[in-house]
Amino acid sequence: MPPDFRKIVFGLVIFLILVTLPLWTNLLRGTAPLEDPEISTRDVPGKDRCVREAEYMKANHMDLLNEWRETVVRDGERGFVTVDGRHFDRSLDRTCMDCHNKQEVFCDRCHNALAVSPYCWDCHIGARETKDGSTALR
Amino acid sequence: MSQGKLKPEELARINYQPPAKGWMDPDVEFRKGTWCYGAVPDTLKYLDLPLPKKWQPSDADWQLPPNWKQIIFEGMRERLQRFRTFKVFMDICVRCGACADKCHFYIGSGDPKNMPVLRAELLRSVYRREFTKAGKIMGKMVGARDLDEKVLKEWFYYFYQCTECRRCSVYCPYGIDTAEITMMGRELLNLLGLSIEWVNTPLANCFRTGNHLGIQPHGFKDSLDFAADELSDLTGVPIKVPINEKGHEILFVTPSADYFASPHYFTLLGYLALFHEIGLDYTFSSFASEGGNFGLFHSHEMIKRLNAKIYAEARRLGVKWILGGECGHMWRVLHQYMDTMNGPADFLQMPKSPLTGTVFNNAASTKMVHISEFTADLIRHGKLKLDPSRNDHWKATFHDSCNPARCMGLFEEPRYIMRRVMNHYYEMPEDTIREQTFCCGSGSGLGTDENMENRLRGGLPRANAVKHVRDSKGANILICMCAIDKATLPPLLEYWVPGMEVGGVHELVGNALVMKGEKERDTDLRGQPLVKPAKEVQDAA
Amino acid sequence: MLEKALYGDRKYWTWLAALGAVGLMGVLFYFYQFANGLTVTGLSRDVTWGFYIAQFTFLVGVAASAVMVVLPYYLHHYKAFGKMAILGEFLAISAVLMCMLFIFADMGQPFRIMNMFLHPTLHSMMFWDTIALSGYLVLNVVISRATLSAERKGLPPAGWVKPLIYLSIPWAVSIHTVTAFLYAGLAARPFWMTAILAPRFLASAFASGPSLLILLALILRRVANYDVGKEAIQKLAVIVAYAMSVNVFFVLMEIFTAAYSNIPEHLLHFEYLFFGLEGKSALVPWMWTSEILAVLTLILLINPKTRAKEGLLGLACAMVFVAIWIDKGMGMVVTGFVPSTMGLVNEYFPTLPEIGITLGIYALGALLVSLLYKIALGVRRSLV
Amino acid sequence: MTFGFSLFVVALLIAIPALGAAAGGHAFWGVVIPYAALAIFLAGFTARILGWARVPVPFRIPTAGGQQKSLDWIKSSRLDNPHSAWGTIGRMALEILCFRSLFRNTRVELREGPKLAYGSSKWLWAAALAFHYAFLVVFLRHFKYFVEPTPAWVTAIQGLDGFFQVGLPVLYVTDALLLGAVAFLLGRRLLDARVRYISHAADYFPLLLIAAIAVTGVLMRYFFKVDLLGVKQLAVGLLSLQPVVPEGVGAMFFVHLFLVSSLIVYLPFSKLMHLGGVFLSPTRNLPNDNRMRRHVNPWNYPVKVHTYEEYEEEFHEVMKAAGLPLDKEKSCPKAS
Amino acid sequence: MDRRLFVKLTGLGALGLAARPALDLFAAAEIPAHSPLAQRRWAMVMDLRKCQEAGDCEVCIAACHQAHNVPKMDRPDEEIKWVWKESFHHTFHDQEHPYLDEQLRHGPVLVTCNHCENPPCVRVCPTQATWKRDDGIVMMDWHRCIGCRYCIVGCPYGSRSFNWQDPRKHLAEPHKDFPTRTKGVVEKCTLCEERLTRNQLPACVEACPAGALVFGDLGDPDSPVRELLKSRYTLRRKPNLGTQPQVYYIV
Repeated sequence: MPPDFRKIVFGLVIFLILVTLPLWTNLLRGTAPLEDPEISTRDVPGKDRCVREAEYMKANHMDLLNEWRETVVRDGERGFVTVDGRHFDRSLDRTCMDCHNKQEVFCDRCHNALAVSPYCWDCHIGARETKDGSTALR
Repeated sequence: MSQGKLKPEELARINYQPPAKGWMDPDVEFRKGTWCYGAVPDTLKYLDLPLPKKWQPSDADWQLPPNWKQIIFEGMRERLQRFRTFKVFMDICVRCGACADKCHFYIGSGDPKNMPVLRAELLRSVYRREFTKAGKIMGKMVGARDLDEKVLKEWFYYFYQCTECRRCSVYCPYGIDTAEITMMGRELLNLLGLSIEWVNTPLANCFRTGNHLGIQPHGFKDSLDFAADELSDLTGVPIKVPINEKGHEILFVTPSADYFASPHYFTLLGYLALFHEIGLDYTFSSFASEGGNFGLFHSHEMIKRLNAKIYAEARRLGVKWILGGECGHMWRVLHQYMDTMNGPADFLQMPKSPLTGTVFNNAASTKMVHISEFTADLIRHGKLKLDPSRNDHWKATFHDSCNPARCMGLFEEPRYIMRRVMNHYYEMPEDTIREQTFCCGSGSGLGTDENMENRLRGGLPRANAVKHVRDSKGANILICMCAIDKATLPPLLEYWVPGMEVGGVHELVGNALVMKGEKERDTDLRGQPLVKPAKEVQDAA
Repeated sequence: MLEKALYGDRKYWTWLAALGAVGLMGVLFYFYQFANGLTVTGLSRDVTWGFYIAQFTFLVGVAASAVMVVLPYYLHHYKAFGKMAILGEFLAISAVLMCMLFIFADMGQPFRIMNMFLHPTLHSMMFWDTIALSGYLVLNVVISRATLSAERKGLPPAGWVKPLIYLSIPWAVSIHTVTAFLYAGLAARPFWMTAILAPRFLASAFASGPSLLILLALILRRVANYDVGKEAIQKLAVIVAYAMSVNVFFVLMEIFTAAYSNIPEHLLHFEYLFFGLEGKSALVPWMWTSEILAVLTLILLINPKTRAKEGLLGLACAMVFVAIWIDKGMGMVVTGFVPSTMGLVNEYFPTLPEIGITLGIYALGALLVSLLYKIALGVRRSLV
Repeated sequence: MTFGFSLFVVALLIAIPALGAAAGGHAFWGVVIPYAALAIFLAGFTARILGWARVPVPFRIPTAGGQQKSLDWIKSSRLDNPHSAWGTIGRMALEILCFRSLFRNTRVELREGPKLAYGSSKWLWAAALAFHYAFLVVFLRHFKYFVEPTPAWVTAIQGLDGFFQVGLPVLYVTDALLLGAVAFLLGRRLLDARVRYISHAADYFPLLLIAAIAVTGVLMRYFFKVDLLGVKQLAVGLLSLQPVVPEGVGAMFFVHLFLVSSLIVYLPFSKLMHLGGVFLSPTRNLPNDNRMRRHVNPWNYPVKVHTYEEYEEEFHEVMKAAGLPLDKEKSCPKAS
Repeated sequence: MDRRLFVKLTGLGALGLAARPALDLFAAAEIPAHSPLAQRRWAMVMDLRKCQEAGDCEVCIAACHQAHNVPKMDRPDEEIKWVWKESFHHTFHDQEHPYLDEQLRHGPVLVTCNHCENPPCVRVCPTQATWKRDDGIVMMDWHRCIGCRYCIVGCPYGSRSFNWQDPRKHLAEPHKDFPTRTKGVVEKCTLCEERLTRNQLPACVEACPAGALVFGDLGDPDSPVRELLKSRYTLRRKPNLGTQPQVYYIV
């Protein structure tokens, strides 16, 4: 074998380790469980179902929220009527978080798992629970 | 020379638009002026090379043996196992095209197959077909094609249109060196006895007589004695040249053209003057009377066969180290191959300048020093008395020869010398010098006459840069450190830049060197009258 | 051509490293500001724009001043500016980039800076200023690259460059005019609401920029052995002399209008600048320094004998630069806020992080100028 | 035609999983295919590197890109023409991290005269750099799907990449750069006659494939949303050797995954091996110290040479006549 | 509450609730022929005498700031103010003279955003993060504001505040129904547009114990604001600038 064969093999091994790094990390360190979000709906009279079907919301909630904020802030239109004729207030705080009142298990669980950090909560207070049960600011 | 009819402005009308049809279907026409004559059987026989035959590339029938493809594939397989360069360079080219307009032959001809990438693809396409799975399955789509006689002819045509100058390699993001590929291509062609006369005849000469020109020992001695006499006449200092003498400190090896050809000869006079003046303890060798090595243009084996004599002669003569003269491909061999092929040179000693005491650590293993390193060191230490005004009739620019440039990086030493032995030195445009230097267009055994059109085309970028300095600074001489340059640049410049002379670094050193006991010089080494300084002219009047 | 910036001696690399270090310090201060908000600056409810915006305004002038060499060279074929034109263009590029960095540093929400382009607002002068500056940057980059690379190749510049050069001339005037419009159109701020603001900006720009260019040319002659030529420097000195005269004249016009009309809203700002209000007088010594320097420079520059002496000229140029920097980089912006729209007199003092970021941006600008000049000089030197 | 062929193949590589995943068999598309691809990639890559590594480097032939190391008072170019190990490492680092050689690129122009002019030409360098670095960042960003919890450095890279709040979800600068650079590289191959002439289908194909990967990625991010939690469950499952196939991951994802699998399968058998090859190029990874240190050719073999003895034998007479020293005094033939 | 106003607010709220959901093309709701906002022109009349009778004005300020999560900053020069007290001198210094009624001169003047008819802040904003709604409210979009503070520079009334630092740290009891702001954006009074849609009067108006603040629609000739403007002489701040403030002061 050429004199630099070992050097090259060493480099190759480094490369192979690097490209399979996630595999080693997962095997050696284990992975945290990836749980589905908890809907955590509390019973709100007249609000038994979400404004859109779950599948849509799961994938596109950010678009809906974006649309809502544009409509509310810029057009001053707050009322939202669902396909099946139910009326809602276009409001993250007063509509979404009213039902989905456990932000940690509803919003944060997925966002954390997917390393998404929406800037909603820079201004909107959300519904994080603290030890004393009061709403807390981040 | 049919191309002789073409005026420079006609030859410079170059079409860079590639043809609409792709390049994969070979269609090579051996147009007069673009190719070199085939090797004659005698020289091949003398060197024990395979398949000698009377043959010309323009023949329809190349008299190939029936198993010629097998020979080629075997040859490829063997080389793929021997040269990592070859294997890696066959595999990793991404065809980015950065090399395309770096080749002087492409710039001068517009022939797209002179783009280094395509020159290599000629070989790669066959490699893919025979040696890679993708090529076997996907064929043309991955750039693979079958070897046939047309492909072989194309190889011959284009591998003898590459001067192995390595300019493209400087720009390649993966360092792919077309010289390596051309060398492989030529080795493969040699397996079928397909070589050119201009390479093989010097090879045979060199093998027999020790030098490419076939000068026998007495002729060699005559010519050095003649040079010594002429130098004595010019300087008034009696000069003697030691040849084949044992017990000297240094063996001096230089290309054989220096003894006979012009303007090489004036550089030889420069060496002799310098060695005499500093009292160097040295000897020439008639057996190692050639530094150059046309084996480089033939095959690795032939490099080794010709190169062996230098160390052998150094050992026989019992010198301490070796000094090498101005030459291009000679230095490529000495720098990159000699020690590996014919070393170790452990019978020699660490090169050390007897005058300055400088130890040439950069030659610690080969024990061979370049004359410009040696002279630059002398000048640096004030060991030479120089009168730069004796070169005032010259306005010089410097051509970095490809091999010392891109194989060694020998840039500053000659410049340092020139700036101190003359007053009028100018650089060519920066994209055409140092590591970006352009080839003379005639290197690697292509400096013959039958391919003159191609030489003129390939030399266009170099000549054009020279023209630029001539026009902007009035330069009248192109200095170079390579025997092939000195031989091939004069006709090139005569065509593109009439009025330019060609000279060597040590010719200028010889002009400027004030020797002990010399008579007042009124001519340079060429016998041309010196320009008197204005003040002296006034005084004389 | 970029590679020209990569070959230099130890002095060159030390200089770059020093500028880089100051730049890095600025970046670190910026991280601090980024994390804590603009509260780390000396800005407040009443003085909402300060050092950053003032430096921006000043540097727009420096950028615009390139036209003072470009116009004579390209439009009037004034050959003496041959070695100066590229210096002017490269200075303009660096100045515009510094302007952009200052704006960025001043943003409350820097990640939303693209909103400028996502929601273009034709009635906002700030939008137009963004367009003007970005356009000017692009023009200068394209023009200087095209001309320098043609020069390197020994060929005349491509045909399409000429119209761009002609376009760049009014464009240079426009960047400082539109920058003046940022201020001059505000009913809320009588100090700025003057029709003479844009001309005044231009006059001060054509004094400060060329004086910086003269200083740079003098420095380059010393440190880089690059001589733009005596004639070029003298011609530029005349330009500085005229521009500075006009600038001082305009300032006097402003003071007359405010003082003679005696409208408090106008007068109070000048009072604050030169005498202080309600015992607050941070800018007073600076402004008097600026005015005294202005008078001295006029004496040195208008007198042909003193102007011809390059030592004195250099001094005068440094003084012009400082005088105008105080005027625009300190007085101009802040005074618009003192007294405030409510009549409150609250002063502004830049804080350490603010000064750190400002120095950092200037250092990065100087770094860029050094690199670009190195390229330009390298290309010129390589020509045979 | 070569371009059309590549386009067709990429279209096929999109259509197969699109139709296949729609028909079901997510375990096949989500588990079998990626595992197979990864295995082929690792084995193929290793085989290629070892294949090169086994071949010796008989001669040291570095390309000198600057002044050699010779006399002490001449400044040598330590990075462009290194003579030491560290210099060589520096040269390789510049080559691999900054594309140093491509940075030298020029473009020649022939004008009347004739006059040849060389212009600085950095576009290819800039686009190549943008392409490779954007690709690297995009790849590193994907680590958020590979491990749980997401490493902090991934979040940091992602935060910087999406610093400017443009669009929702936020636009990544590297996404735009990657697509832009691919477009440039493809456009150059198609529009520059010279580059078009040298291009094979094998040159268009990887660009188109990478473009398709990037486009499907962008589409999933903005237009055809997939269940990302499911994606992560699948990816983490794969990469912890406990494959799971969550329900409801959209077909677009399987297309993306299949294209990525195709790319890594293709890589070891194509020019994309320049990824490994650039490290092994003997003109770059060797110091230019030929005369200082001896380089050994493992297969050096003896050759037939012409010895001095043979030479003196042949030219004995003339040498003697010329008065040149001789090693052997031949018995002179009797004077006639 | 004034009955007519109540009816109006109710109508507006109902229309708002019933308005077209922009997301859903198949929504059942009817799209009104034109936006009702265009017919409104909200304005406020402040009776300074009543203000001063009522005491220190802190009630209405607190009501507003509480409703909108306006923080209480430590440093006075970083104060965020939607509605606040000023001296007559600073509010009307162009209309001040030595012989002014002492009570007026020394009493507080309640100031807020004037919701100008011709707002300079809107003109200068480079991103349309602030704009004038059809009903006259000069509105802000805190999602879009880039924090350049040009609007503050352009406002002749000092009505705008900038979040020099994170406001959340300075909120004692954040109020979940209204978002806070983030650092680096400008904010100001929005005339309680969120309350208007819910048929509520602006917080300050509702809170003032003396009824010194009267809110209404200038588009309605019979509205109380029109009544007041007809019957009483009113001042506006810096009328010479042509901004046409919609906050009127009865002195």
